Amino acid sequence: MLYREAGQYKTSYQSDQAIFPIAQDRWVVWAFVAFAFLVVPFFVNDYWTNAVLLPLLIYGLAALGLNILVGYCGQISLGTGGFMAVGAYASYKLMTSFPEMNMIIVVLLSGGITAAVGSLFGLPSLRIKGFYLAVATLAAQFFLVWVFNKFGWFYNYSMTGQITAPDREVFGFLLTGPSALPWVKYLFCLTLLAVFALIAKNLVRGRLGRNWMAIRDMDIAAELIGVRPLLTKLSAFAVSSFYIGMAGSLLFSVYLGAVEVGEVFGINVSFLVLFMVIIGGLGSIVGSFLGAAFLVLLPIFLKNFMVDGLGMLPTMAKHVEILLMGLLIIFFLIVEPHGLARLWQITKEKLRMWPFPY
Amino acid sequence: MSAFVEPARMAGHSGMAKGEVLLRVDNVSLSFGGVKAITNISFDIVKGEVRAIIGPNGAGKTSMLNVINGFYHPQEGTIAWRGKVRRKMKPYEAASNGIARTFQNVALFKGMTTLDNIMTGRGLKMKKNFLWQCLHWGPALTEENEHRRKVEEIIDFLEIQAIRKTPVGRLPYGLQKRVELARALAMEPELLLLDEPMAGMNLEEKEDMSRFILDVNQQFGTTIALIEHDMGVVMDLSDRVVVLDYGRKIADGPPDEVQASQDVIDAYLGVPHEH
Amino acid sequence: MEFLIETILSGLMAGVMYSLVALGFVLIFKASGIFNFAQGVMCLFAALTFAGIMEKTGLPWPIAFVMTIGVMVFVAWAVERFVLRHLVNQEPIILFMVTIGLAYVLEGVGDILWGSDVKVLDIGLPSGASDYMLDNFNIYVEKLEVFAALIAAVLVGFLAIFFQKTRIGRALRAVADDHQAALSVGISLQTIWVIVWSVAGFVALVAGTLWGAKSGVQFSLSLIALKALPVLILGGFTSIPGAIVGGLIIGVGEKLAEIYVGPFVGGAIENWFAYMLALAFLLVRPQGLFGERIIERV
Amino acid sequence: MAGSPVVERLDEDTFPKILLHNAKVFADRPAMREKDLGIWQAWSWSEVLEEIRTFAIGLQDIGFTVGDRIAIVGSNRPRLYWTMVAAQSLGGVPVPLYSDSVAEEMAFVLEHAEVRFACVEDQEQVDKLLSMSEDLPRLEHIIYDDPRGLRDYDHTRLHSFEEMQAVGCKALDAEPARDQAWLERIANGKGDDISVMLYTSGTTGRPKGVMLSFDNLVISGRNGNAFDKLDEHEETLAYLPMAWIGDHVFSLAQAYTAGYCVNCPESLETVLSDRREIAPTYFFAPPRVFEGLLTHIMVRMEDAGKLKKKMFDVFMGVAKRVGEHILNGENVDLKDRLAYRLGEILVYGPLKNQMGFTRLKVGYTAGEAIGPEIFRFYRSLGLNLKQLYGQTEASVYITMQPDGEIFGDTVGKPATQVELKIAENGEVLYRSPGVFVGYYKNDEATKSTKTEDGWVLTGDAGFIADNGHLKIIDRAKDVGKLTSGALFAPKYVENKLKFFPDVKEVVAFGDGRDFCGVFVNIDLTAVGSWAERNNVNYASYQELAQHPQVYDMIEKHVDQVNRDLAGEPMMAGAQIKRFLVLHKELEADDGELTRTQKVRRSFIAERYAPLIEALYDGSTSKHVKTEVTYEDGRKGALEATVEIRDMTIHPASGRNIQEAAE
Repeated sequence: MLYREAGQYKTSYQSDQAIFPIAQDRWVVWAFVAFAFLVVPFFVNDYWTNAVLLPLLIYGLAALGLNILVGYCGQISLGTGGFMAVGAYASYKLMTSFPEMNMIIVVLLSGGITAAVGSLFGLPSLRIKGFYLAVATLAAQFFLVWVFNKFGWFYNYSMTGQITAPDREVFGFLLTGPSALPWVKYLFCLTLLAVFALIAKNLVRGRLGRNWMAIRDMDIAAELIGVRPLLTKLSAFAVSSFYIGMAGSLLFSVYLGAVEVGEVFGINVSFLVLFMVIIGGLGSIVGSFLGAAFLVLLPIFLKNFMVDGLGMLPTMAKHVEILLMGLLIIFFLIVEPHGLARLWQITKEKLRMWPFPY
Repeated sequence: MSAFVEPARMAGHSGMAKGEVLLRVDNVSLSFGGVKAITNISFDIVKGEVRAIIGPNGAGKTSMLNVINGFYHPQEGTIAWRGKVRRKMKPYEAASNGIARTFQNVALFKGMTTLDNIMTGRGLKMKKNFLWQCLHWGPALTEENEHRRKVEEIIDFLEIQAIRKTPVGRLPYGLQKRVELARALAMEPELLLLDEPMAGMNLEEKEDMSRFILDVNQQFGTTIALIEHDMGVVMDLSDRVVVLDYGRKIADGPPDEVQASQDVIDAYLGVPHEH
Repeated sequence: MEFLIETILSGLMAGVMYSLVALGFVLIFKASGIFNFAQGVMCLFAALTFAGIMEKTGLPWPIAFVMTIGVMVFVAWAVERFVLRHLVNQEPIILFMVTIGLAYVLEGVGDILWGSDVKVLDIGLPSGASDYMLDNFNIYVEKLEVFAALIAAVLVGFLAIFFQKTRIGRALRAVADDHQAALSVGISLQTIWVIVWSVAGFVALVAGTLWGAKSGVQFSLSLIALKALPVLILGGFTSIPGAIVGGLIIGVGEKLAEIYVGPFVGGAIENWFAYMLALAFLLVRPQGLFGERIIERV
Repeated sequence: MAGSPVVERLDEDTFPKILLHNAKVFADRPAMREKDLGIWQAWSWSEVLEEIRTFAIGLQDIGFTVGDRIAIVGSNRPRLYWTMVAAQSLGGVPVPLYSDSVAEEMAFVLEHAEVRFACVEDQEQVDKLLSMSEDLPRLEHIIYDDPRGLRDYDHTRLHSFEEMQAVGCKALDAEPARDQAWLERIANGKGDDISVMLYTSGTTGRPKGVMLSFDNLVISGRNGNAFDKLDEHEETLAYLPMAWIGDHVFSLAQAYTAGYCVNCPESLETVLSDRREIAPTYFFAPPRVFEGLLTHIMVRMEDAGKLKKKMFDVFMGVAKRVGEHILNGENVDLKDRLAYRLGEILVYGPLKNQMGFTRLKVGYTAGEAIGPEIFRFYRSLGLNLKQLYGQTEASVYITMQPDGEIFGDTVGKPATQVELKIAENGEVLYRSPGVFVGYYKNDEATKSTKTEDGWVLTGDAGFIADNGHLKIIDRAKDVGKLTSGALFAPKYVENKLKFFPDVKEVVAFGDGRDFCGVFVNIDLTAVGSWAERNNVNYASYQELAQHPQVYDMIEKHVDQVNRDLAGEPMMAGAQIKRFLVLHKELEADDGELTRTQKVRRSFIAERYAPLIEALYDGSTSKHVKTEVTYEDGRKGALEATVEIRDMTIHPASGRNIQEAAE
């Protein structure tokens, strides 16, 4: 309806292949980015950052990473929690061993370390496929959590077995620790997310991304046109783990501050992120964010509604929440198995075709 | 309008001249758990020709193609590529050696558009590293655009401009086959294997496809090996025909000669064979 | 030596339990191609319902047991009617995610109905060590475990007969191969799914009861389901004997590893050892123990 | 003279001169775009000049010289347009041909025009020319644009466009004086030189080569630009045959004189999406294109949700009521203005966007009468669609509709510098600077068409309505009389009925008969979708055509036409007394239509003689057997019993034309 595509002709491949080839889309996206960067930071407070914004950004990043593996490359993984733990512990060790290290470097290195671990667990993907692979990734989940629990070196032999983020700055602003300002945390995560979302988009629209999708859609044909299966799958594992590792790092250092591995990075997190990806939409960058937003906001909404609105007991509310989440997921998968991204796309298509129905 | 990929460059992978033996299959046998799919078959494919492999259902034609492009590994016999006996190789190695193929049942990447499917075929020719790809800028962008242009030339060649941005899953069967050919062509192969390129097509689509196959062969000098059931098509297109039956070779030669062979007639009529 | 045998036996006993859960998975996977992640929660839910009925109503256990079977059949029906029916021809991963959603629902419902505190499930199963074994062989074996093994064996035998001899059983097997074939037997796909899910529910009930009798009915019960996954990998998703043998191997391997490998790495490796074992195994034999070799075609 | 002031005669009086001028003045502005290899490749005026310069020199090298003619065959490609100006720059004459015409017809034109050179699009056209090379001893060189498939051809007489340019380039490098000579040759060109020869495929006889001078085209082009205030910022889409005068004027004459950009679509299948991408500001299409678009819109809206459909209907209602008034700049009250503004956001804007008319400044339709409803539909959306009346012999423009004076059933006032008069027999005559020089090698035809003092007979019958606008009723030779003496203009009646979407073709009879009777051909798409909505079952076209409910529907349409006719004093006598719905779709394959989809009335009269007989002998049904040709060339027979219905004749009410138009 609001689209006026007539007259938007492309004179170069670059503009034809742009992320947002339609001018109207570009305007909206720029407006949104400007809003997120220039307006929101002035209004954030502790509640908003902690309850909504940070989880949204961080899980968004994790979902994006998992979507690369599951949605683009077609390899199911249930090891997300474990990989996030790698990121978290890596950044803990880096922060405590190199106190001077810039937090950006810390996060990136944590991602890198996770990528290495992820590729290692991705090795079996050459021989096993589908659910067999999914179960194999569970091995990573349990093994990694066990490792971080078992070996004191990882948590610097602290009494509690927890890891706690020390105070670290980024460009002179306190980023981690209890007295860090909300807007600093928010902007830090937002910037990382924005940059890496762009990188992810660049990857999936380039050669590597096409190879991933080729493997996903028809692995034999892909191999016969020259895609190397192992390399391609491993690269997906590596890139995916990199993102997930960064998310784990941020979750620990910026968001929670202190972490006990079994609680925070358990199998439930693996499922949560997988749900975000599925509900958001497999093989869609924007879907990853929509899925993360949906599953971060829904429990908050449900809890507020049931406890504050209906006066339900918190334990009962928790049970009902679990039930409702389950029902919603089932409902969603029945109604739109391709996720929010598809709904988004359909809406967009409708607006583009307006007033025609198709 | 510009000339499609220079003929000289397309044909020039190996610098082989037209008429030299490009691929030789020697005494190849292949079996699956005791079931013989191919028995002691030898033939060759000559640079620049259109070679047809025909035979009744279950004759081992597709298995033969699978052997040629490294998907199956024969238990016995050798395959010589450009005059050198080839070691056991992975399909993607065969691909980078200049062997491309299409499939009997369309094997497109269903979640991608026509353009992306064909672009995937350019993968082997693209060299820019991961970091540039992350940025999608500078050399990576230039490379992407260069290959897009090549792909567009193929799109133009096969006259599929109108479906450029359509997800291939939505295309009718005939067009899917054409996209698959486009994807194989994008690899600029020296040898193109076509597994029943006209299966399930109507007359008009068959005519189009025949024209494209001939154009590919003539314009780029691409050597083509094809499996096809439609005898009319085979006779029109191919320079030489090899006939398989029950995994054995029963004839090999120019189309008219093969057509006249008693063995071939028997095989097609279902006369029990004496092997 | 006795210690080794003791370990192996205890592993076998635990393995039987894994086999039971894995059996539930295999049944559903075979009949509908669905990787039912909710199988573990079904065990929990069944045991919880069983214990809950006895606790709330004070009925004797056999009646409560039958009532619980009724509940599981209802669950099966509801799953088919409200979920599966709407997801015909969906991709496997979607079906898989649905069963995770289902797991949430069952967990939520169980908690809401019966509360989330640990329940004791006392239905008079034998307990304590088996004197016979202790006296004659100097081996310590829990009576309950022996009993559980027997029950499991009976159940497996019963299922084998059911699948081989009965008309419905044969239809179920047919449906695994070819949906059309099943229709030709004269049973609708819907009915078959309800039956399969009911049988899986029944198996879950038995497994849950045995497990619950041993260590109380609580949330961790659903985690044993995860243990069944490596069993599946080992045995293959579609093989009933595979599920049994795989379960035993995992059970034994896990116990042995805990004792002989655990100490070197700081112990508590039970959580992941089974997975690593399965993974290592997969790399050698991707099709599992009883799976057929896959010939890829193009 | 209506419209804008007469344009001053400028120094640049030939297209090559204008090109040099444009390359200086508009240097980097785009002159041409072509969607090729997925994107719009563009050429600026200065680049076009270089393309043409090098090609012209190359052309010279293979012997092209003053007075030579070069045939141009193919769809709208930039290089083919450049070839025309390159030839002109050497003092030659381009002869564009219809690329879909059959070999025999093409051979005639090539031979008649004595062409020595041909520039063609691709292998298909090369093959066509080579196949008739025996009949074309004069044809020496063939130049092709797309080299695909031509690699192995004998290249002694065959040249690729690129190779020609390369030769030109080399020649220019070697002898810079060549360029000077070329420029001088251009400077020596005169306005009254022959610019182009366009062959018109007459309904009878051999095609005639209309010779147009630079003056004809340049002045017409400038007048056309001034009339609609077109300048270098316009965008047009070149998609109609290059051999047709319309395309020649819109895509060459006007483009050069105004300096605007001409866009060539990627392929025939992508014209729609290409138009949408470009969003032309100046657009021409024959009525059938607009008809097709409207049908398309309506059919798609049928499937819309209730709410959306309702919204669409409401706002289309608003548009119908006030849209045209707003477009004409008349006073409309605020409420309607606001409603229309809202509609613009919700409906009209998106619709224009879908059709690629978002930026349309002015659009024209001509060639045939356009249905008033269709015409009004577009105008009510705020699209400045107008009609014009033109001919090849006039360099297009005879009459045009000035802004603010748009009437659906008249074709406008005389264009700038055009004089108009109506002959005794009703035939329209005109005189203008655009009037052609003559028919090539056909003085006889020239004389019978163009009078000594420059008046041209259009062959169309019409009259000038009270408001000064010309109204065309039919071909002059087709206008006949009923036995009652009433005027009978078959096409006029046919068109009235054809404006209903359910009706695809109509053939009216009546000359020398007692009353007017018609054959109706239903439109399968429209009636089919109507049938679907109304649960009317049918197995074949034939069954649908003979369905009583379909007859009822057509009867209503016929009645509406009769009411309309009754309102026009000159036409009231020719109301339709009896009609029938044909059991078979009229097909070009069966010879019932021309290749341009025009009805061949006399052929049909012969073929369906029994039906005509039944039409006039009062019977209510008739059994017929018709031979048909299937797509694959096989022949078969179709049998049907066709119903014939009687209509009521309405008394003439005598409203005048202007009222009817409003």
